[in-house]
Amino acid sequence: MPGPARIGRGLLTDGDRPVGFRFDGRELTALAGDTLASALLANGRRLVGRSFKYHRPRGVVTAGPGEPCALVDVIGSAGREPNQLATTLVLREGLVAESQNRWPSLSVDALAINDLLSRFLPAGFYYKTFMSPGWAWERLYEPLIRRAAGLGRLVAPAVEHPAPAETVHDHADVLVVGAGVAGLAAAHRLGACGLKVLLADQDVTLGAGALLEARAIAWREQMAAALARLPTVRWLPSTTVLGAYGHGVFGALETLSPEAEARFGGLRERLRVIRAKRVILATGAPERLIAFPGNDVPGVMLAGAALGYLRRYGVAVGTRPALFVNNDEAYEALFALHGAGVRPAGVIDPRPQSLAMERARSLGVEVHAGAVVASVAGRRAVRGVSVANVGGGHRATLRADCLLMSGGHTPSTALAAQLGAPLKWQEAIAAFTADLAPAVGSVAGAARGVFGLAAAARDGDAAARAIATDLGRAVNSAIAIDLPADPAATPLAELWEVSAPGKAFVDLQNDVTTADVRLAYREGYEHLDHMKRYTTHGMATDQGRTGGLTGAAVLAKARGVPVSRVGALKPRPFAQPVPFAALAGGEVGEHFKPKRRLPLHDWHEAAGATFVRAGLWLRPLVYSGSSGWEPVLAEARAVRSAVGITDVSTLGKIDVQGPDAAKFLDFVYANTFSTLAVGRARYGLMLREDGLVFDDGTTARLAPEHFLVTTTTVNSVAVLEHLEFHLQTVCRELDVLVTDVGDHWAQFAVAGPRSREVLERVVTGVPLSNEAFPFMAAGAATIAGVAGRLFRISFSGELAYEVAVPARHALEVWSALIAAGKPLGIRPYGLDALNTLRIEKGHVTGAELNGNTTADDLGMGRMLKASGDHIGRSLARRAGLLAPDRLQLVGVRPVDATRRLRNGTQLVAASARSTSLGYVTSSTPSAELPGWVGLALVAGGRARIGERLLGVSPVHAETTDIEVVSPHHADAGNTRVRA
Amino acid sequence: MVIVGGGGHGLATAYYLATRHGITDVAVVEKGAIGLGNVGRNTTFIRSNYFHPDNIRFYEFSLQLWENLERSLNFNAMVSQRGTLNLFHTEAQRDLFARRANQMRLLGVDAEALGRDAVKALVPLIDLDNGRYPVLGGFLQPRGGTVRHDAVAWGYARGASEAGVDIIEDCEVTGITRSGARVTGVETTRGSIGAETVCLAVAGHSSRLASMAGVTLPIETHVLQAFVTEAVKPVLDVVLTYGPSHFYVSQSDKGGLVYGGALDGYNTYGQRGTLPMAEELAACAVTLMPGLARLKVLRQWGGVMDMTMDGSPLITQTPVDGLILNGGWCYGGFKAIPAGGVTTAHLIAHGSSHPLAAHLGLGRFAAGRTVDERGVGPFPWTH
Amino acid sequence: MAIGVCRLDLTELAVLRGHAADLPAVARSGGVALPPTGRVAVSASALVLSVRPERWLLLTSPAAAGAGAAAWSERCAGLAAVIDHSSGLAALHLAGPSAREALARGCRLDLAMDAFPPGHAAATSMAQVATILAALPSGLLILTPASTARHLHEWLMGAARPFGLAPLAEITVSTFFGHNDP
Amino acid sequence: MLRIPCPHCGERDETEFRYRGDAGKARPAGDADIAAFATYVYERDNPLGWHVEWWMHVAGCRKLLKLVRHTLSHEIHAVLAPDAEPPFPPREQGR
Repeated sequence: MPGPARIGRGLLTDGDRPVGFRFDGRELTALAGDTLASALLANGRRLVGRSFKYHRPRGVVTAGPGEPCALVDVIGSAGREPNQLATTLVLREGLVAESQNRWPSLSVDALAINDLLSRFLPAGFYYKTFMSPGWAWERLYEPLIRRAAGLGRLVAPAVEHPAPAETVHDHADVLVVGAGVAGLAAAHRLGACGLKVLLADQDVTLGAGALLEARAIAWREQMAAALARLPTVRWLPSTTVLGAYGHGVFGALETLSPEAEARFGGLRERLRVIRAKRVILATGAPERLIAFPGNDVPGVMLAGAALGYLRRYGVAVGTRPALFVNNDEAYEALFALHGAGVRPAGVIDPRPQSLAMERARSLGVEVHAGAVVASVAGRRAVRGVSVANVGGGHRATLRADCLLMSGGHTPSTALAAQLGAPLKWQEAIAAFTADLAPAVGSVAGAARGVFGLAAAARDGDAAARAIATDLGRAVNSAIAIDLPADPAATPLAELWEVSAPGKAFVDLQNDVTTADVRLAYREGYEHLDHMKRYTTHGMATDQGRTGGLTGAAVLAKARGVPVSRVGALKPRPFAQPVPFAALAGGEVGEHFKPKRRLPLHDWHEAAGATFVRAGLWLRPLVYSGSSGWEPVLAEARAVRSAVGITDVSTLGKIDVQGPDAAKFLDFVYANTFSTLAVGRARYGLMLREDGLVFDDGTTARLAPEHFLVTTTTVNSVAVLEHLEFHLQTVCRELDVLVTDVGDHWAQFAVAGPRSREVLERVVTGVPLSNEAFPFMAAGAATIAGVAGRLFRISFSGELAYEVAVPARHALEVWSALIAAGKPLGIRPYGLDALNTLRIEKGHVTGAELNGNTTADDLGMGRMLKASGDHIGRSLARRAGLLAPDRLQLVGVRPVDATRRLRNGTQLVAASARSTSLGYVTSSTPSAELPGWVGLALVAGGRARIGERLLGVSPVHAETTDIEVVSPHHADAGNTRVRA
Repeated sequence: MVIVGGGGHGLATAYYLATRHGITDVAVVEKGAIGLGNVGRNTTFIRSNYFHPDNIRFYEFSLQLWENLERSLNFNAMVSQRGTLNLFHTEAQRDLFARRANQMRLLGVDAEALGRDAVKALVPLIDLDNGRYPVLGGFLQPRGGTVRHDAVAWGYARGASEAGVDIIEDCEVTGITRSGARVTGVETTRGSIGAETVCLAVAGHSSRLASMAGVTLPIETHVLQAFVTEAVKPVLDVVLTYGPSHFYVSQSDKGGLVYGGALDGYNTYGQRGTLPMAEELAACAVTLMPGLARLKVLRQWGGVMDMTMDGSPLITQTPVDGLILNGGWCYGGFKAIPAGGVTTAHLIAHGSSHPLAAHLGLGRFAAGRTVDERGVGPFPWTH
Repeated sequence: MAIGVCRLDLTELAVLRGHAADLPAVARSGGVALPPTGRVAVSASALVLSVRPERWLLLTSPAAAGAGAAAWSERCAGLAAVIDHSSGLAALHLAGPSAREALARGCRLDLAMDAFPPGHAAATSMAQVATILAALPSGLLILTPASTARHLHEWLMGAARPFGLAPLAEITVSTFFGHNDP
Repeated sequence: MLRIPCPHCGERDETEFRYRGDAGKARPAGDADIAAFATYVYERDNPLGWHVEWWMHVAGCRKLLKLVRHTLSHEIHAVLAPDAEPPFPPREQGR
């Protein structure tokens, strides 16, 4: 049996499989099935960490997920992972762990001087101290505090690819949280009724309390076997329900076993999103500490933890344990250790008498009734305890090497509280419980204060029966789930703290003492939430599970009110700290958001395109790998001088059909569409109801009752929703159907003076002369043999066509266009060149359609229809939207053509340099004119055309003389598009 | 006079009324305990990087007040000007940030453009080339940072109390009394209080309180979630924002990473978090900083935000004489506490807007002079 | 499990106001039956599914561009809008006992056999992408917008890997025709 | 997380829907004055309690639904067609 403290067989350990691990550089051996905590205890290691503030030596306190002290850094392929709970970390061969928050070593910690300074470091010390001299907080104190912050150290791994992660969606009739006796009984009953059950438990095994009491072992095994036979019950081991989110939704974290981890390619945890019609919260009642001086010395731990280490791992946490408890349940640890041959040092119990005390006496154990522990001898390990009478006065000194404490059990009410359940104070157990509304589910077993294994099982069964009936299932009363009867027990006596000199902790991780709580009260922080914030009580990784209520009780005492009046802290998710990786799931890094790819993505890639991420889309920016403007201008010049082709398939395309289609478009657009002839297209401007511009695009009338609306790439989703929303509300009486056809159509712009020649070589069935197919013509056409559509529209300002074909034919049509254009000098152009061309032409995009501009601001005020209702009509007429000093669209150019423009440059008058008159929205070196051209929004800008302003970009240390010009830098007469 | 709401703005308003205007006949009534609303549950950032010149001036005024706060309050609110770094991942974002930074600099406010190398040097955890949305650079406001939020409420409460203001806890306002178009006082769970002036500073509950006086506001109440991780040794020395998911994060002095993101997207008074948001923000965090993958998230919570229709706050008189509103803070109320207090106190004391808050009146909506930083229009859940 | 890529044409019929009662007969004349919302119907030449009220997607073997839609446009003139999605949606077919378990890694719907048996159809989002699911006797058919099809496919491969993944196969949609609902 | 029972698709996660705001307001007639439109566009009752609101099932049937939802408990009292009158007020519940 590896480890000197291993005294027997554990239920979870495999005595035939030793496992080697390393702690603080020491090679140690334990057994398969051990946790790091049980492995350290088996090896006689008591000291496992240092506390947060005072750097006091700390040991293992619990045997489960509520552990406040035994936190370690684990070093492995995932880097250095801080704050791992030794009490739940299942040991694996070769595990490397290090204690944390100590320097230079665990046994000699330089910062332990904080403990001696603690008279000057009470709770809330930040707010009142560290203030003088004035500069010192930021330059001296704060850096010092920050360096001392935190417990563990996070070091990222040196791997390139993120570890696998996944989120699984689950559905059940009933979620049973907790696989202790109540949960087991409930799951069994529900499964027997044919209900779909998820049984989630944070432990690696079924049973919880049943594991700990010998008389329940057989029952547990029967139950486990029965559950395995029920096809609708699924047990999720090592799964913590993190939070209850309402509407039957729960989040849970499943930690994978080594076998499952291997199968899922190294997956360590998975997040489960569980949806259930009802929930049974059988979450148990963790044991709580008692605040007495020295209750943090390594070797002081919860009594139930000692029982757990013995039963689960065969480890005796000491050779001479003392027991300091106020309830009969906690004596089980003593009886079990005694039964395993460990001789207890004695029992200290504040109650005058109890049944368990009698039994201890009958075993020959020294019992101090009506007594408390006044102090603990030893610093890095318990050496003895000093026993005092309840009313004061020294009674005895016990030689002991560990002290098992229990201040009672505090039902886990977090999930119930998150579901809105009010908390009720239960005098008998000195704790709060909560009940759920029947439509939500119920709380069962110790979680609602029902102690005793048989009683809890009956309670779980009753809860399950009620839910099964509620869900319309017949309940078979023949199923028996009875356990051996619970032994009689004497009720607990409330005991929260022992008043005696020395630090008595209520929050072991955050180093909050009873004195801190009283200080907070004296300073005026008497609300529980204020005390928590002032002292940080309950805010550590264990969320106050062992001492939260104890701290509240100390505050209650200071205030002179019952604990029930002080209340409880609002328990927020998560029930257990969750790694970012597990919450994030698999859609991270490259897959953080879906990538929308063009139908010709592969072609663009092969052609050497640099892609830009535009929302979800990947779009060719320029067909060159090199940066700089030259390749962009070469593409743009091809369009200006000959012909170019660009992929505009990202534009939103919405099919609008129905008898009222024209009427509908008249309402959603600020300009008129009912007058548009079939076979024609028109530029349209959509406003929001507040009168500002929402989106623009070209809409074509394909048939009397059939339109195709195009939207900007970035607004395609929003415009579709906007149309659908209005069709189902304000326009409900209209007979119109709108359908997204964005992905169906690949669309290419062929632009440039020679574009007609290109089209003439591939388009059949449509004469392309200027007369037959003039500017803004639209219609069906056959392109390279593919049935598609042709539009004579232009964003570049050149003679241009847009070709639309079903995306599966994109490559053949695109290739045919390029082949046809080759003799004419066609070249593909990307988004950058497109942008250059449209800026030269004075066309707007998102930089100008920025949600704060009106149609008039953009120079399109005359487009608004004179009569008839449309979205945004009324509020567009507000005074503020008509003011003459509004920012209006203009063109800008540097006076010195060798200077560049920069987007975001502010424009000011030379005489008032701190007053912004506007800013540059878009800019580019021109393909047509010498130097740079840009667009800007300038206060009263149209009236300033011809003026000079200063362009200032202080973040680039640039100042440029700017000339305000018309936004139409190229072809102001608009003759090319009509050529 | 009565100030409803013992949060940051209510307490600051009371403090400045007493200390700057000598008005001490003030009662702050709070339905629970002071400082437990949004001031006690936010992510504590301070900054003055805005687009609108009027907003820059207002928030810069606030930032300057923060810089001198511990002196004036004799209480260390742990103001930490570690810098606010806005990352950009598209050129469009870069242009917007540049425009904003230049506007700030015109007004004498600090702002700097950082290249990729400088970003990486400042935040070594960042994966600049994260595959989906590579970081192209950042804009830094060096004087931005964090403040210890609880200390703000406590400091102002102490200051106001010492100056003679009454702070009444566990006192919920159940009605606002009027005589014609004039406010006459409030009814509370602890009795009626007569007052010539009633100031509402109740954040997410602004609509509810205003409706007691028959006033409907351009406000919807939405939840904003926040998260904190376990404490670790320092890994992040700046307040960081990253566009996708509106992710923002900083590391507290105690060692926990405090972070959050966008609104849930529908109105609610429930101060709680949701799972989809927890997943989304974690994915964003791991995408931006893969080294955080094994860091553990401790808690999630929510605060209810008084979202206006243009995303900017309201420091304003209302249609009811004597009823003053300090609200509509959206999720930016914390950083504005000192300026909100000063300008609201000014409005109460002088009956006219403080010059720095003149653009924050209720009349701007009907007049078409909204202050819409992001240009998203009257859809508060998208601000 | 096996992931197959399907080649098919998709035509959407969307009823115009007041003609819901007329459309089934017209559909029958075109050889298909129109199932209620949330269901799939199989005929000799098409799968028809509906995930939106008064709208149906007809899945047929690939033809010349727009040919299927054009034929239906004629048939439905005045009764329904006819929209060609043949290039707009991509189709994947998942077969094998683990397919539903693998999909639970991204699909928020209950895909248990009793909750989503063959004959059922649903629109939802999966891996942040819009999807239409149809349960067929052979497995699950997934329709997804063409522009995000590669993203979804990559995601599916990842989700399926732990369950064993058969090599990619191309499947013709006609394989499914004529298999009536169980 | 809300689970919204869509009448066309069944119960779905809130992530499939897009919130579209207060459904208790009607757009004024087209010739109404600016003040009427300003009230319609900007003012909100924003109740703590039952709220009638629009949700669009964008990832499902794309239908607009009218929900009656409690803004504190998030209980959904009714899911209606856009033109249905809400059964209002539902039973009040505690705050």
